[in-house]
Amino acid sequence: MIGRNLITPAKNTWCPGCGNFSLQFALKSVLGELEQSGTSLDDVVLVTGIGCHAKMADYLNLNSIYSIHGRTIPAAIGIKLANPRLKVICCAGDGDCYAEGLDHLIFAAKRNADITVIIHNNRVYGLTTGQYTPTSPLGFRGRSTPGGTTELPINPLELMLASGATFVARGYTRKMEQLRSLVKQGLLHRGFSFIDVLQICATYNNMTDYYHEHVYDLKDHDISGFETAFRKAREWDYNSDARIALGLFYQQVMPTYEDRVFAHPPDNIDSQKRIEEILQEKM
Amino acid sequence: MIGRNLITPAKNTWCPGCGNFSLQFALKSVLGELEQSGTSLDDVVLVTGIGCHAKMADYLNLNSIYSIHGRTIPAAIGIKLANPRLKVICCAGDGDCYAEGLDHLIFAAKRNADITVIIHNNRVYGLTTGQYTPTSPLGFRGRSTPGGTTELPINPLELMLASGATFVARGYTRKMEQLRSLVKQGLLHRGFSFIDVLQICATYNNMTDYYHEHVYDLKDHDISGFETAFRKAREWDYNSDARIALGLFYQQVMPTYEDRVFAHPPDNIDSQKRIEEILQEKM
Amino acid sequence: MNDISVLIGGKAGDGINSAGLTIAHLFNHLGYRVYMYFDYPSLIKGGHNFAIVRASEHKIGAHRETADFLLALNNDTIDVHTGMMRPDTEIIYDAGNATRATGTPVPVSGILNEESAPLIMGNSAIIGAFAKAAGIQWDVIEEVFSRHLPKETAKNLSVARKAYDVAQTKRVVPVIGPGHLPVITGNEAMGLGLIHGGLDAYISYPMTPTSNLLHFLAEQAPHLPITVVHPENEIGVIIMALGFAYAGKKAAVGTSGGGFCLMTEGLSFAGQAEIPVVIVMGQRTGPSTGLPTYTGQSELHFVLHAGQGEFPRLIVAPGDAEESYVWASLAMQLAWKYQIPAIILGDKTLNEGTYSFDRKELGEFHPDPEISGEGLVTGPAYGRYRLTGSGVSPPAFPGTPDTVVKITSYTHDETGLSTEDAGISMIMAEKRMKKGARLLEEIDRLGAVRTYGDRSSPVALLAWGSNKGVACEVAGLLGIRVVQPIVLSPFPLRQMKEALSGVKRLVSVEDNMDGQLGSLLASRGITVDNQVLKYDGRPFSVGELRGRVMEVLK
Amino acid sequence: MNDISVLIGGKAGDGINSAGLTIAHLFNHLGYRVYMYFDYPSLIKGGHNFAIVRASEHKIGAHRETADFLLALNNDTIDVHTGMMRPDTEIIYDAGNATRATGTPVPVSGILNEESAPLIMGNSAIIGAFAKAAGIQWDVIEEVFSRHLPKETAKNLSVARKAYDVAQTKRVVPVIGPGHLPVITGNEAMGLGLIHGGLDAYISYPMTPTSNLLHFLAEQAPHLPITVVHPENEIGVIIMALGFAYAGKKAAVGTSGGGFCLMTEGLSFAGQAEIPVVIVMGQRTGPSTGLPTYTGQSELHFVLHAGQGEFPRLIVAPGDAEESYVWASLAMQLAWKYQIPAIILGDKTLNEGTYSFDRKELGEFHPDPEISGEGLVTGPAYGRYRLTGSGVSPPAFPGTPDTVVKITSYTHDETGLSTEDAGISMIMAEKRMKKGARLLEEIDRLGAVRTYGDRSSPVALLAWGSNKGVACEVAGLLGIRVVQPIVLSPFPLRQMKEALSGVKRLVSVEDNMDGQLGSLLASRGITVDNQVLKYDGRPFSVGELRGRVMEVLK
Ligand SMILES: Cc1ncc(C[n+]2csc(CCOP(=O)(O)OP(=O)(O)O)c2C)c(N)n1
Ligand SMILES: Cc1ncc(C[n+]2csc(CCOP(=O)(O)OP(=O)(O)O)c2C)c(N)n1
Ligand code: SF4
Ligand code: SF4
Ligand SMILES: [Mg+2]
Ligand SMILES: [Mg+2]
Repeated sequence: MIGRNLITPAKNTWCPGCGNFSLQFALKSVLGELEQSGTSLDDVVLVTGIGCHAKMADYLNLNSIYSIHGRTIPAAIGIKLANPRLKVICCAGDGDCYAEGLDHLIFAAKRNADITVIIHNNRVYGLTTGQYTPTSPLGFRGRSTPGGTTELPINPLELMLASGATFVARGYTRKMEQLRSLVKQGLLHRGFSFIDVLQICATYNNMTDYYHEHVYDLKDHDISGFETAFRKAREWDYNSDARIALGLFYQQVMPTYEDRVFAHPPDNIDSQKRIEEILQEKM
Repeated sequence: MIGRNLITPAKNTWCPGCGNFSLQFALKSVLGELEQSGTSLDDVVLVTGIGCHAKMADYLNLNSIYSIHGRTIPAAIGIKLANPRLKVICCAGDGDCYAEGLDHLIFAAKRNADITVIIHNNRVYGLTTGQYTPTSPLGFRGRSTPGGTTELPINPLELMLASGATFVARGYTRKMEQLRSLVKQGLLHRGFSFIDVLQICATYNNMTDYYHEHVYDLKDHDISGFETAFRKAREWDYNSDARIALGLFYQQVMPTYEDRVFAHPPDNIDSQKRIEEILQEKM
Repeated sequence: MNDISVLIGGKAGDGINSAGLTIAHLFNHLGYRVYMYFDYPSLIKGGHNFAIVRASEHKIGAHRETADFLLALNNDTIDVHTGMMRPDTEIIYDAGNATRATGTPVPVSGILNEESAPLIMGNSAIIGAFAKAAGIQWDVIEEVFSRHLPKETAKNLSVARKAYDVAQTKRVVPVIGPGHLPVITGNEAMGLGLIHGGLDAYISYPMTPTSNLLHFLAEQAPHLPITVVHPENEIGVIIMALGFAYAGKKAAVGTSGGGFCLMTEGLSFAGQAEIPVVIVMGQRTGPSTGLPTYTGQSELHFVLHAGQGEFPRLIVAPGDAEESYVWASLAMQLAWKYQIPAIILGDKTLNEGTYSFDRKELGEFHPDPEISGEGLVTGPAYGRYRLTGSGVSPPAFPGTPDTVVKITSYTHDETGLSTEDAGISMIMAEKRMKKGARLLEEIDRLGAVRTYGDRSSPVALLAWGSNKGVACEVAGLLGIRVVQPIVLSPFPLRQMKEALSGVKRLVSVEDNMDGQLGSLLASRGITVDNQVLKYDGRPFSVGELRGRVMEVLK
Repeated sequence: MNDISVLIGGKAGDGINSAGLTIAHLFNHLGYRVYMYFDYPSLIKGGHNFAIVRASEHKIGAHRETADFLLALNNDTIDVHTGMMRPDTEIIYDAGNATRATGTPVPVSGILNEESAPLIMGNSAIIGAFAKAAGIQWDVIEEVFSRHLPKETAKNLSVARKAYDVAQTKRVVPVIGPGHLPVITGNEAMGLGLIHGGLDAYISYPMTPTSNLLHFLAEQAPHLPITVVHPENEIGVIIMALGFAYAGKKAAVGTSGGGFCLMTEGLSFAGQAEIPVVIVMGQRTGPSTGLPTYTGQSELHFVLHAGQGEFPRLIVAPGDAEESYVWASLAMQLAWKYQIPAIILGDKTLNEGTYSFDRKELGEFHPDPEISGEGLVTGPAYGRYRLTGSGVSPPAFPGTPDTVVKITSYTHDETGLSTEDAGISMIMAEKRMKKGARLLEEIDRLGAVRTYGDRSSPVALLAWGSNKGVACEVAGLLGIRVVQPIVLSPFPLRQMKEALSGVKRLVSVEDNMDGQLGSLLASRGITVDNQVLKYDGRPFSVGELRGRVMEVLK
């Protein structure tokens, strides 16, 4: 069945103006395109965390795990090892993936697991009504930090590059064409794809004006050079005023985790017979 | 009381030849020196994880938390916020701090918490009898990976630089003078100090010969330049054959987490009176 | 008896919670005790939110199933709540949005236009109209708005006044007294109680229903000697709290079931290392994410046994704002006295419920003075785990001259060095157990099981946590007894038996499927005869519980 | 009756474990049933390790408090174990290292020198001397070494032979039969059982006492259709396992208390999302890190209630190698049949204990065929949580044509979309409960409670987990009954009552302080009369338990 309706009957409860709508549209249209060009949507799995972003699992008519806060990635890796034929996408939040579950993200990059991780980086905890996240700027006044935060943000692109990610990109929910293209490239990349998406949170952290003034598209950028990519990634540190580059920062082809794990598939052995053999050895 | 005996009566159970002895000696002698120059050892706290490294808490006659696997850092930050006068040292393992509790490490760096984290990086789980860790090379045959691991190691220095650490160094348990100097500098650094120590595990991962051939001391290295430090850190990726630089890679002075948290100390208010005021406001 | 129930409903983002709170304050200023239940789904804008505000001459802690006034900001409020309407329910509605309503229309958008007020002030219009309908004097509104709507008070008042003037008085809510009380949520009561108990640091990762405790304490922190930290995750939270406690600072943390899971390893560490910590654990509907903004009481056994190994822990489940205050303070004090973890087991209904807070109810609640004859010896001879008669070792903190303070997650000797010796292991296990026994003695003196209603009735409702309120009210209506254990660990068996003396028929009321308190009692030899269980995430209304109890008593 | 007990002791790093195993194999080849307890502190080199190998004509699962042969590689072995020596204990010792011993000296270093063998082969010398002392024929040694010491067999044999030749036969251990059995640890039995039950993936972060299960399965993986993963931490472990299961692959994980803490949030997720997963949970002495290499049974209530919310879970506590095999397989099969988490609750004594494994004991252990009449309908109409009579919804996996498979941690409707509807929430909670009820029916048919000893005795020992072995033996000596529940959740009350029929005095035997099984029974109305508890990390020896039981029965 081609031309699946990708939208479920679930009532959409994102706020008006929320950047998640753009991400939903981008995913929907990219998946539609992939379906046209032969990918079966039956083989696509979406894993989400917990947060506003995670409602994507309710809204997209795809195989999905609506998991728990911070844990998209281990689930995605499990799925991929269980059935490497599946295409696995994580829609994760910045609280979700940069605070609660940051370690998993780094390990996914280190392993070059063949999954695509999209961070709905609104730089705030949306669903729990507006606390700072690891990418909120120093001094951010959220509900847990009414006097302003006392720590600098992380730069997720920098961290991902340092962790060995083979596809590192930044998108923005108000740049639809680019967003679609990044999502598509990420999905087509063999290996670990990471896309940090600057997502507008209309209610708790509406950065539209700021982003409007600061973003620009990467052009004439060599995506194969680590050092160039790293320098670009450091141009904006998610804190100070600086130009914010959007696009694909880095891409490299490397053996994936699944390639390595399944490099020596076991002989086609009958488990029950093998139990007997093992017991024999133990006699 | 100056001249405290820094060794407890606990029986030392590290294997003969274990690099932890060097770390113990380095800590002991640096603390002795600091004591001579006026630091009260009563104000020093050691926090360890769980693993061979962690026995340091039993062996050093210091205030200590022998904590749980992977959790040195949050304990250290709690102590530091509770009493900023204390000097807090974490002795953590590579399994402990790079696998089980990696997220805390990155957050400590991001916050520039004024603690010193020493990783006993033997690149193996010692106490659980020899499994691979996040810094074991690809293909490492440990007890959980008898056929060799299927993932590349992380480069902890690179990660720490990308996370905002303000003091990043690498030592080696067979280079005592340097090790002592790095530990001392780390302890004196105001802000987050990170020292990855290549620690010989005599039993499960004796890399002495390899390190012997590959290590060299950083010389004429500009510790204030992030890019230089980062490039140096990438010289060896904990996997491929390369020269292994030892020494201080990077140091920078920045406001610490505690500086920021306590920037506006509350007025000297009587809590019980304040409860009454709050209740009044709620009437 | 004067007893008024008001429902106000609208979309998330309409400010229903604060409108409800304002109405509660109006009643408060008329001399009533108030209670508010706030119902909202897990979303930020849209959906359907409602608050039920109740006012009574007596202490209350539950909502009624019918509304005397129904304030509708939209049609959903009319459609969803038909079940709450009686023929005499006064409906006051936004004429522009709640088009399917009948009753008192309020020309909200017109008023806002006239006052060039923002949409969110529509609430003030509805409240103004309601106040008039309820015969509330204008000066009461003025006072409440000035005290509780500090932002743009004047404009809010103008909006309210316009609506006040167009509405008619329908049913006068009489002034019953001059006195008014603080109106606070369970979360706020717990926060204040923790401060009373000596809180130095509150550490939390946001999670409904305790996020608001984090927000409350974060707001208060600049005016108090406390540090509030929101770290990377709940593992960091609990371990950071233990770091604070090790260094001598009284720390509390807050979370709900999912976050509590991540704290269980630290909890066990606290048990072994004998580090005090207070955990505010707000229950909601599980399993897992479940219904994140709805209520439940299904973690009783989990908190009783969480963490590997056996060690004493204090678990208290307060039932209203006063108990939240008292037992939060006691939890902190007792945790420190016995060097154990303490858990304040709340539930969404309690934590986010709003209550009148009557200081007169607090009574005396001081733990016995420190365990005597257990003098602290610092200096080189100090042993963090020195064996004493009570099992409690005198604490010292890093920074004490010539004193080495060692704590550990391993089995250890008196100085805090690891040991694998069988004998010492046993002694240390018994040391920990002894603390639990001593704590139980103290608990027994503190009134850990309370009774209400007709204390001579052979029929008793057994309720815990937020169900205290609804159970007391139903017991009052039916002339039966209520037994409410506040302390659940160590289990106050003697007090429980006393409270149950003469009871022939025990009916438990719980917001779970398994009847968890019932099975805790069963393990102590006390049999619950009937169970009234609810597990749809919604708290019992008085009428609903009354019906369910009557049914099982038939 | 032939019953031999051999203690071998030395330093960590001396290879005591494998020496003990070799001795066990010698007995095995003489036709005995064997059991080995291995005792070691948490360190890598040095310290004191010992193994107690027992051989009997009958099935055994416990060590004795006295040794017939004591093999000392060093003086510590002599000093520490004087309590195990009787006048007729044969002491065989390394003449160079165990200088304080008397008995049969073995010139170990001389022999190693002559054979230019490495130090570690000292074991083979001691074993050779022991074999001679025990009158074991040389060909048995040859066979055992060839089969079980594949590395440098010839040299090990030469070393053993030299010692064999210098020693004297002291006490002949008779050959009692030709048959020999596999000799495996509890961990290995569980691993094989999981494979039998259909294991596709084993995921684990190392932690005593289940690390060896990880090592065993990792070694076997190249010869089996299974994937073994050691991820970054236990949170990753459990969630990865759920990912496998969602995609249709049967996954198990292994850990101990501390790691289990970190899995509890995932456990609750599995409960809500109805994803099967098997957790091997090896208990050790807590709280927290405690005595990491010693035993305990203090997580029973924790695993019964871990994770927020209420959902059915299977908990089995096998008592020996055969039960480990059978119930590991059943745990996997039933987890998948009912789409629930299952926990295999082991303890260090069981997991790391070594047992003769008798296939004849396995019997039949097949779950009933799939729940009938619950046909799977894939395609667009598929609903992952379709309501059925049994509560079990037909599963489908991603990759199924035209079928969308949605699982979630939220309360959900039949298709797996989130809902906050009160009615659906209740229905779904009841759906989950129904599965638990069905599972209980099935458990009731599977023999979840077993009895041993004199089944007509009015006195019964109640034991679970590894204490099965020692309890059975003591009951045999005292002529009383043993009741052993293997399934602890859902609780097989009917079977337990049957097993207890006629019991007037029930004595529980547990490796904990709280008497956890006792209180579980109490919550079901069954009273334990006496408790024999042990919490020093060491398992009961037969004599110790016999004494403790006689004391309470006095
Ligand atoms: C273990 C755990 N801790 C806390 C929560 C509560 N919680 C739900 S969503 C959320 C934050 C979401 O923030 P983010 O990941 O940035 O997602 P967003 O809502 O911004 O899309 C939190 C803390 C939870 N569900 N689980
Ligand atoms: C939560 C948890 N998981 C697993 C363990 C078991 N464990 C103890 S030490 C250790 C590994 C230690 O490795 P590392 O941190 O590298 O320390 P080393 O022994 O090499 O110094 C593990 C996995 C534990 N104690 N706690
Ligand atoms: S709170 Fe922010 S992120 Fe969440 S739905 Fe609203 S706009 Fe979107
Ligand atoms: S196992 Fe390795 S790290 Fe542990 S004590 Fe021995 S040599 Fe040191
Ligand atoms: Mg966010
Ligand atoms: Mg290590």
